[in-house]
Amino acid sequence: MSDGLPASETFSVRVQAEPFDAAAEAAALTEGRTDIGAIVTFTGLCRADVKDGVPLAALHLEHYPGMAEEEMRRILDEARARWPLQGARVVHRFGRIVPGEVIVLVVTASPHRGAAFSAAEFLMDWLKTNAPFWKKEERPGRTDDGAWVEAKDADDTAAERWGKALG
Amino acid sequence: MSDGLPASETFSVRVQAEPFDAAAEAAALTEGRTDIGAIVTFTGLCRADVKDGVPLAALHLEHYPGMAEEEMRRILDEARARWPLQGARVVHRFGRIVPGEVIVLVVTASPHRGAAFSAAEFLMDWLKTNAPFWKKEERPGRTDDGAWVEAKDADDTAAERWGKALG
Amino acid sequence: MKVLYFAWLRERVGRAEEEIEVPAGITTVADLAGWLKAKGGGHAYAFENPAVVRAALDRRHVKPDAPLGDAREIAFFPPMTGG
Amino acid sequence: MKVLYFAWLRERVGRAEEEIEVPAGITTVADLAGWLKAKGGGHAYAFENPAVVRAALDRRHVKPDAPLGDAREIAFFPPMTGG
Repeated sequence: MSDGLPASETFSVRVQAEPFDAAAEAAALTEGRTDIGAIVTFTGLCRADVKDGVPLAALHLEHYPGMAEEEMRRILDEARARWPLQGARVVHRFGRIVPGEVIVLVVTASPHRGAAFSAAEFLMDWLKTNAPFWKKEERPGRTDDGAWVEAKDADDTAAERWGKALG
Repeated sequence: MSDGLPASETFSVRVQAEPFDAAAEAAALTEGRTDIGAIVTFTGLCRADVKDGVPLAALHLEHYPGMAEEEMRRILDEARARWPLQGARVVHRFGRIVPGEVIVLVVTASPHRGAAFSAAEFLMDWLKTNAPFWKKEERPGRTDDGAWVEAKDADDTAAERWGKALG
Repeated sequence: MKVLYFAWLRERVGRAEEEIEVPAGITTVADLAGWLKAKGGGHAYAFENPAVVRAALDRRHVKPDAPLGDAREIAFFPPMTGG
Repeated sequence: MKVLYFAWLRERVGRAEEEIEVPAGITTVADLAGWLKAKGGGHAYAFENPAVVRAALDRRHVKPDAPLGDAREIAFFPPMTGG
């Protein structure tokens, strides 16, 4: 799962602590193929934001092992049922992640750009609200409960655009 | 413009005959930064489709030198006016392109995923309808006018979603 | 039944998991959350506002009124913030 | 004035560009397209269906009723198919 070389399955989900190379993941999906017209890649990164004058040192991503992969697979299956995808990949990290590092990657491949865009956005919206991951902020001098990132209403709204809830 | 290493300007457009490394372009945009939350990359590829039993050998991309860059810059400026982008890059090739090769690349970077997705899709929709490029298909035994790719109504509809026309 | 806690629920309860014997009369997810809350201490603190607690039964998201049935694992956690 | 042709308009006209003297009375893009069409031959073939011909004046997209003004370059081409 994490030997550094992305596997070449056409549709895959992966959860890992190690950083990964987003470009290599996208390349693995399309290597040697001439039937793909559009690839959309989304990369979600840890931002160095400042709150009350205190900079973020890192994010700690907690996840529900087992369910995380299963839920990501269900979300991917739902995307495949909705759009004509030729391949897709979802990778989500857990553990300590510092600003500038990748947290999540979604890649979709389709003959047509509209499907690739919609599927990638759908996957991200649903990952945000349904994949069992929780972010805690590490800032110098703060370790209370308030350090857990609160879910945004905007994320629920984004997910609801796509109709019926998955779970 | 085409020495193999993507330049590091924050917002840039480029037209070139040479193939390019989509991953390196995206990486150049974000290298060393910790303020970016979301990166969306769109890659449009030449597909090996078959028409009337005859496979595509290549696409020939004709463009309007000078205006192509200017129009791409106008489209990019329009995207920047609409969404809070931290960086963006558009690269479009011309000349002979064989199946499996990249034709166009759009990369957008933003603090938030919605803006990155919308801007990338907007850029692609507008490139399709407004950037002065024309595709001609090379298929064994066909060199008539019919080999020029016809514009799709779907592309106009996609571009019109974004409101007022640019040009 | 195995009960798992994540994020601040885990911190408030003071443990990541525990084995419980589901008492007679506790048939839904909401029933179980209420029963856990009634234990007091960290449990009461974790479940003080049941409206913000989500649950999964055998690794699938469920609503509070979902029957526990013969599930072997239940997890409680706040709204997800991954991605 | 410099006139450029692209894609199948270029092929039909038989050349990529030409210099013309805009006659008096020809004031809009549509006027000029009609005047070029009236030249016959490849030009007539290129402009046989004016509705599918697009134009740019000094490298900016324009509508058929746009005045030529003092533009130095006009281009005619079919709907774009890049991207």
